Amino acid sequence: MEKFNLENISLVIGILVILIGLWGLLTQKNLIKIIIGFALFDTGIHIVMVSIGYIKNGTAPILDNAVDINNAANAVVDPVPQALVLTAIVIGLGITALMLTYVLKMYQKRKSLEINNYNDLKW
Amino acid sequence: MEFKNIGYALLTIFIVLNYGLILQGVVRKIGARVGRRYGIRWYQPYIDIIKNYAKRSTITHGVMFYIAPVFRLTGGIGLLLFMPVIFGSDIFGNFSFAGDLVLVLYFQFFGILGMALGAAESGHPYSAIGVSRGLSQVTSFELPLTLGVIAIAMQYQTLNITEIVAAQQGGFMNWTIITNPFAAIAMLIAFLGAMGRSPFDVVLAPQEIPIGPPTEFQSGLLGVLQLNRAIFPAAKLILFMNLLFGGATNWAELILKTFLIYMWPVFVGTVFPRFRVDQSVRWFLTVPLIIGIIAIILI
Amino acid sequence: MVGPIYIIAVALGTAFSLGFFKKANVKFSFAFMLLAMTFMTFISGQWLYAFLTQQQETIQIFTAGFKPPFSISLQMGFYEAVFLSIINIVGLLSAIYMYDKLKEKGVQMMMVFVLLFMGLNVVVMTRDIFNLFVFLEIASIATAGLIILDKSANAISAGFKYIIATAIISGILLIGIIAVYYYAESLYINDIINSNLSFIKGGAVAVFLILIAIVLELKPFPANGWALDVYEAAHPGIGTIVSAASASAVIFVLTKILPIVGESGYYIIGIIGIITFLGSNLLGLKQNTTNRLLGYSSIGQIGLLLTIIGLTPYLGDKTLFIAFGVLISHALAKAGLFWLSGIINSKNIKGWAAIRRNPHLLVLMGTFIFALVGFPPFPSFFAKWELIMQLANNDKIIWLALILIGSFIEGVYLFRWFGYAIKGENQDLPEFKIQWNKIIPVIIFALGLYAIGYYYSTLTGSAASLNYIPLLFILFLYAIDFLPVYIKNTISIAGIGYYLYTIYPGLEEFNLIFALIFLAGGILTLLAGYTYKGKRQGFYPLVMMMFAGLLGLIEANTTLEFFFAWEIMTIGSYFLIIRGKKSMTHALSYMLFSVGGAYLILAGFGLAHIGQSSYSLDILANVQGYAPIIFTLLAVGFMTKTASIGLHIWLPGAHAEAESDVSPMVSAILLKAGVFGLIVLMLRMGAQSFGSFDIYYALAWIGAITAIMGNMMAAFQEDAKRLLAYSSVGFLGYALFGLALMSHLGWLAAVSLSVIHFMFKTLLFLAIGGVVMRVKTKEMYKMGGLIKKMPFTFISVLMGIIVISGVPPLTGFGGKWILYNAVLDKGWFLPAGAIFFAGIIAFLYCFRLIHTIFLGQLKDEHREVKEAPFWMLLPQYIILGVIMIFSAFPNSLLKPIGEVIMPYFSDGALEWQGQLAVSNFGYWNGELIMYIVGGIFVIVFAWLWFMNRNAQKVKQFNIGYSAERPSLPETTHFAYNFFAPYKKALGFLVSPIISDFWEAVSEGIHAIADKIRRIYDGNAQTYVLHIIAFIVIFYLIAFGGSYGI
Amino acid sequence: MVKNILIFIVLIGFAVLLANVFVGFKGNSELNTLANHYAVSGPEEVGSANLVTAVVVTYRGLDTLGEVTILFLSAAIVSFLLKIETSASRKRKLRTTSEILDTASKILVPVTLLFGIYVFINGHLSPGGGFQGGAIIASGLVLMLLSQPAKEVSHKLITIVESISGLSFVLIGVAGVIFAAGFLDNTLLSLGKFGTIFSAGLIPVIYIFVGLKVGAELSGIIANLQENQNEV
Repeated sequence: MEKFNLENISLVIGILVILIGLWGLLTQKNLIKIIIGFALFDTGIHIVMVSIGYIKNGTAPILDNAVDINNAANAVVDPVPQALVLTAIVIGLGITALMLTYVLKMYQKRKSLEINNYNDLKW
Repeated sequence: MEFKNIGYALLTIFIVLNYGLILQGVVRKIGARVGRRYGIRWYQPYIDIIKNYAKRSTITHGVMFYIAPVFRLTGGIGLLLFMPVIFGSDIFGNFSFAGDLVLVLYFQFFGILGMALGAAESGHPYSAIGVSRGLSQVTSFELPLTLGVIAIAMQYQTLNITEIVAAQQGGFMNWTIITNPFAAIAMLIAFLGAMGRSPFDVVLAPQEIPIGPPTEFQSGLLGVLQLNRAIFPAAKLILFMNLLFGGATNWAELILKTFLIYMWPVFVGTVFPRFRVDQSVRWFLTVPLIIGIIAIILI
Repeated sequence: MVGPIYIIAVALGTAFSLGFFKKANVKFSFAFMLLAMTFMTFISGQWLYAFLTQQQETIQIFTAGFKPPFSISLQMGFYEAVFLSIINIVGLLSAIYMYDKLKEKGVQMMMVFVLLFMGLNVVVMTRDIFNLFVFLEIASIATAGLIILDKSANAISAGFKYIIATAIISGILLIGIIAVYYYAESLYINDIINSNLSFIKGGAVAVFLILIAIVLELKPFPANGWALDVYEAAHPGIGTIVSAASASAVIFVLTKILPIVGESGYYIIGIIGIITFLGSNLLGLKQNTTNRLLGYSSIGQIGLLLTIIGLTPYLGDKTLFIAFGVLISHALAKAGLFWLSGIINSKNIKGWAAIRRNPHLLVLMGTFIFALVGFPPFPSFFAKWELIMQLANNDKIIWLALILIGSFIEGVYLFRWFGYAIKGENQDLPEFKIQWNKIIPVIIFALGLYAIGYYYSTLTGSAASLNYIPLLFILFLYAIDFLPVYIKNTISIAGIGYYLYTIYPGLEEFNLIFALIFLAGGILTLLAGYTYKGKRQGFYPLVMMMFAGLLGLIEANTTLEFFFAWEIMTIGSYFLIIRGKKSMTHALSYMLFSVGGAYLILAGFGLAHIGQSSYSLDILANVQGYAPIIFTLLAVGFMTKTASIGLHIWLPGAHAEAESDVSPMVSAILLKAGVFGLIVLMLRMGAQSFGSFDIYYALAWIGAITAIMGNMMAAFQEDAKRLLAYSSVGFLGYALFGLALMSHLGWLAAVSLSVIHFMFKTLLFLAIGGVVMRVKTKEMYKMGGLIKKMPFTFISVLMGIIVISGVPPLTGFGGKWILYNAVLDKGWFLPAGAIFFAGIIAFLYCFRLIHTIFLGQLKDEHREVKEAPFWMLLPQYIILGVIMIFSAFPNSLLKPIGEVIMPYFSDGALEWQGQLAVSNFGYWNGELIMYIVGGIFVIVFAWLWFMNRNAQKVKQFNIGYSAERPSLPETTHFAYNFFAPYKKALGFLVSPIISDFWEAVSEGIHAIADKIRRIYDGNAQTYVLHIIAFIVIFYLIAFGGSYGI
Repeated sequence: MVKNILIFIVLIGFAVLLANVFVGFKGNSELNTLANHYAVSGPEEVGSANLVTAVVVTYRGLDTLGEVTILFLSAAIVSFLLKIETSASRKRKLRTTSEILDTASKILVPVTLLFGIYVFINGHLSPGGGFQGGAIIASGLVLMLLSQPAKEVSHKLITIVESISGLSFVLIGVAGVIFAAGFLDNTLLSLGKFGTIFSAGLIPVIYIFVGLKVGAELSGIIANLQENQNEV
């Protein structure tokens, strides 16, 4: 049952979340829903990142009572993707905040959340 | 070049002038008789010239107008003098040592251009219309003519008229008209245009536009033009005789041959009605052009 | 030296501390920010200086006290220093430029501004791939912030699209990074390179994702709608930053990660690049919105850069030279144009006509446009040259062709825009005022372009001998442009004269002949310049530029020098032409044909350079393969200047609309450059054929048809200058025909006709120019009867047309006679027949010219017309004198020319006995003919005078008119549609098939462009879909099924 | 509809691509060299019990600085875009709050804030850190604003906290260059006893600033968004 490892399952779920997010982003017409689509896409990536760093039977990379400091290398999961994902989450947060703000402003100007109403610039 | 050449040249001019005037009169006479009219007297051209010179009042529209006839007559005389008139004769070889066939071909335009300028300065719209028509027509028959000339030059490997004539000596089977018929036909058709007789006489258009470009000319100015009208056709006849019909070794042969060649446009002119300019332009660029191209291809 | 880490520290520190000043003095905040930008620039500049002068080693900066891969490290090497310097200078100047905007919008935007540049700096320096991601995000977010600077609805929605698109792209980058981390077990770029991921299953795709994400940051066509909207909506200052600074940084990133990808990456980049270059420029064609147009152009330029990077394996060690040349030209020029756009403030490119209120701004704009298109002396010129040479050397002909096509399309819309700026007609032009802070950056960048261009030329080994003296002279003339005409005119004449004097002893053969045409001709035509009053702003530098180019052609020994000169000449002449009235469209088509022709020449030189180490022009004599193609390319290129049929449509308008003394320059002198080019080409390459098809025979036919069509078009013109222009077309047809004969006589005819054409065309254009100056119209039927008002001009024209028509005894006949003999020698009778036919048609327009203007009836409104000014007449009469000498003593002209031709073609040379020329077929004695004709003329004239000396002078209007008097001079002057019957008979031959053809081509391409650009429907979702589809498609291209599921 | 099918096809393609990216993914049974180094040498080099914190704050400190910068940028842009120009004449229609919410928030807000501070101070020892702590602080603010929509948040205070903490972060980094081995070197302070609060050198200090900064920035964003809500 190699294929149904924890990391593989979460990796596949991550990819599915990415795709679902993209689907929402591409098909929804409401700006807020589009942003939710993006958030899903982003979250999917984060899941993938964490899955990548998983070590079989590893635990959180914190050297407290649960982990022997001398045996840390064999007990913990990879801290690097976790650090990266932390950064990525914060960046995603910043971007999402900006998107929401822009949409808020757009809504204030035009009272519409329909994406097709914002096609003035084209060609 | 020696000074006696000038004398010989004057002699040539004198002979050709008289020949031209008489030819003019005679042809008109013949034409009239064919048309069951009595016609003019054969020496009528002489009378006209004398009359014109005798007129006391002369008007001029300006410098170009005044010297236009001079251009015209210079063109005619020059054309004549740049050709060997009598083959083998030192006397009547004239100034043919100054230039070859190309010179002769292009010198034709000297008079035409000068005349056109003078006529235009007269300010008469009919003159301008005549010039427009004349130039249009000239351009079109020049193409078959050029092709014919190239064919002949290639045939004889020279542009020297004397040498071309020399190559045709020894019987009429050596004449270009026999040895190079397509070139000759193309050139003879072009010759119709060059002579400006019907069906290509819309330039002067005696009926609608009183005599085309020369409309405003009168008295002495017209007299000079009339002199040219005698010399210029004769010179052209001599050119075609030299190129196509073996030239002439004496004056009698010259007169006979040129008279017969002259009958060609006269004959055509009597039979065919007049073309409009656009018609003649198109016509020259169809049949004669094709013949000319055939002549070139056959080289 | 100050460590690069301080760039980050200073930028961040500034950004964070700006918060304190929120409510305090904004000016102070700005000064603070500017100080930070200056310091960043100083640091990068300092490093660059160290690398350039002190053999500084590349250094690594480790953070946190650990070595990579354990910590993030930065690198400062020469290239980093270069890119950082570019980016920071753009930043500093942008800050200055946006001073009032930033001041108005407050400190937050200043923070964003500083942070944007910090992001870009780190992006360039970092060697850690995740760090790269973080700082790219900083740059993206900061850009998104700056986009909404104006808070307009459009800007915000553009900003939203931008965020969505870049967020998706960085998401994809992130997936790639994490996968790469898994496969390579490191985030340090050097480690990743060493792990050769391309060979690991999955690793290759992961690397591909990173690559494609970085490429997408560069806005490749067609996944770039979001960026275009940004360019359009954002403040022009932002356009500058995105286009110049951000793009430079990302390009650098691309080169940084390319080693990870390995060889296959180049291929993908190349394809994406060329598609972007072509697609973006194609769509640019339909743009009228300034900033969007600039956006398309920016993306196009980046596409070119990508192509160059993609072609690295073929360009070898020249890549850097080429890429940097393109990049720096693009960065500086695009920045300059965006900035200018902010000054002019016209949304539509037609509104740029306003810029001509300030000629200096126009000069700046011109500098940028020419730099973008790749004209000398800008770095892009040398880069493009080197690019083409290397591509040809590696047999990448398709790439070469595509690049040239793309460059050409870019030229189309850039020059159309420039045309609007110089000449566009527009009723309500936007007002603009120039602020010091906005103009200084523009000037700095323009100067930078020149400086770097000069530096670049010194880097090119073969260009070391480029002659900059004439260019300095031009600069001098620009500096003294405030002086009155007569001083500048004198200086110009003296300059040309002195230069001719100094080079004269070194000239020989064809160079001498053409140097005389170009320079002596230049002096002659400049004499007419004394006619003008006032300052004639801008005229002299341009004239001198054209002459400098012509001179350069003469002096060129290498293909590069030749091409350099050719382009300089094109610039000068373009401006001269566009100075005319209503010249916008004509100048554009001139430019397009010139650029197109230049590219063909470039391609030809490129192919000729295959397998050669030297750049000498003599390589043409020894090409390694492709000979007929090279010949055709070069010949067609030169024929755009000689305006052969099919390539002639620019000429009539361009020549006819030019100023009175410019027409002779461009018509009589400039066209000879093409002839000179053909001579240079033919001498070296000799006979060429495609299989059994003789190219020269085709050239002969082209010459013949050109002659017929040119002359016939001339005959049907109502506009006097247009008539002369078409006459030039026809005459150069003769010259082409003569050259194509490749025999002694053919060349004698061609060269002597060129000389003669120069003389009579100068004569006629000056004469007609004088007339037009006096009667204020070019329509001939509105003139008439001017002979008495302008007798001297009349004589000029009379002599001129006699020469054209080739009637003996004047010198035109000599040309005809030689041509006849040449034809008989060669045996190409059919085209020859056409040539002679054309010669006869020349009568039509000659007569028309003189008749409708000088003869016939004088118009009432012209009763007070005066003779042309003295300075117009003087050069005419100098030429007349020369023509008379050449007519009477033809061997004074023909014999030297014959001797020049002798070494190349000796068979069938003329034999001279005094003035008697003898050929294989005939003979001709010009002197004697002159005497004989003169003699007869005098005698006849004397006779007439004797008979009619008392002729009474009457007015022209005094004519017999069917026994009536005509009523009006207007209706009595037969002039309009003068050759109506001829037109009826043969007019179909001159129906504008060729212009229709080019128009159809142009319309078609524009229609395609219009169709394609509909993909940018303005919807953010569509743009994202483009991005995803782009990735998928290039994934399929790159991996083509080598991995299945 | 056609467009949706097209999107579907494209996404299928993208899915295939993603599948191929991870086709070589076999899972990990042990740490790779890099992670191993962090796990083995991390405690002694950095002194942080939380290895993620060690990586985030020290080894990849520059990333964290960038991360903070991103939040800072977002906050600045949000505040720029949502800046209320005419505060005098604006009217807002505010949602009414419930008694329960009001009461609960009075208790919960201080606790939340305190918890946030705890989280970032202990970032090097236990799960959490500056970002998490900052986010918790901001969520306290959310709660407060939910219960008292009319409450004006002092932007000035937020800005000052933001600026001071940001500047401090940078200065600490620079101090590392000058006094220690490199930018953001945490050994500027002694590493202390492993596993205690005063350990891991500068990490707690940095995390305090990060936490304050993140808290301030997120609060700023939230406050700005809230102020714009229901604006007429």
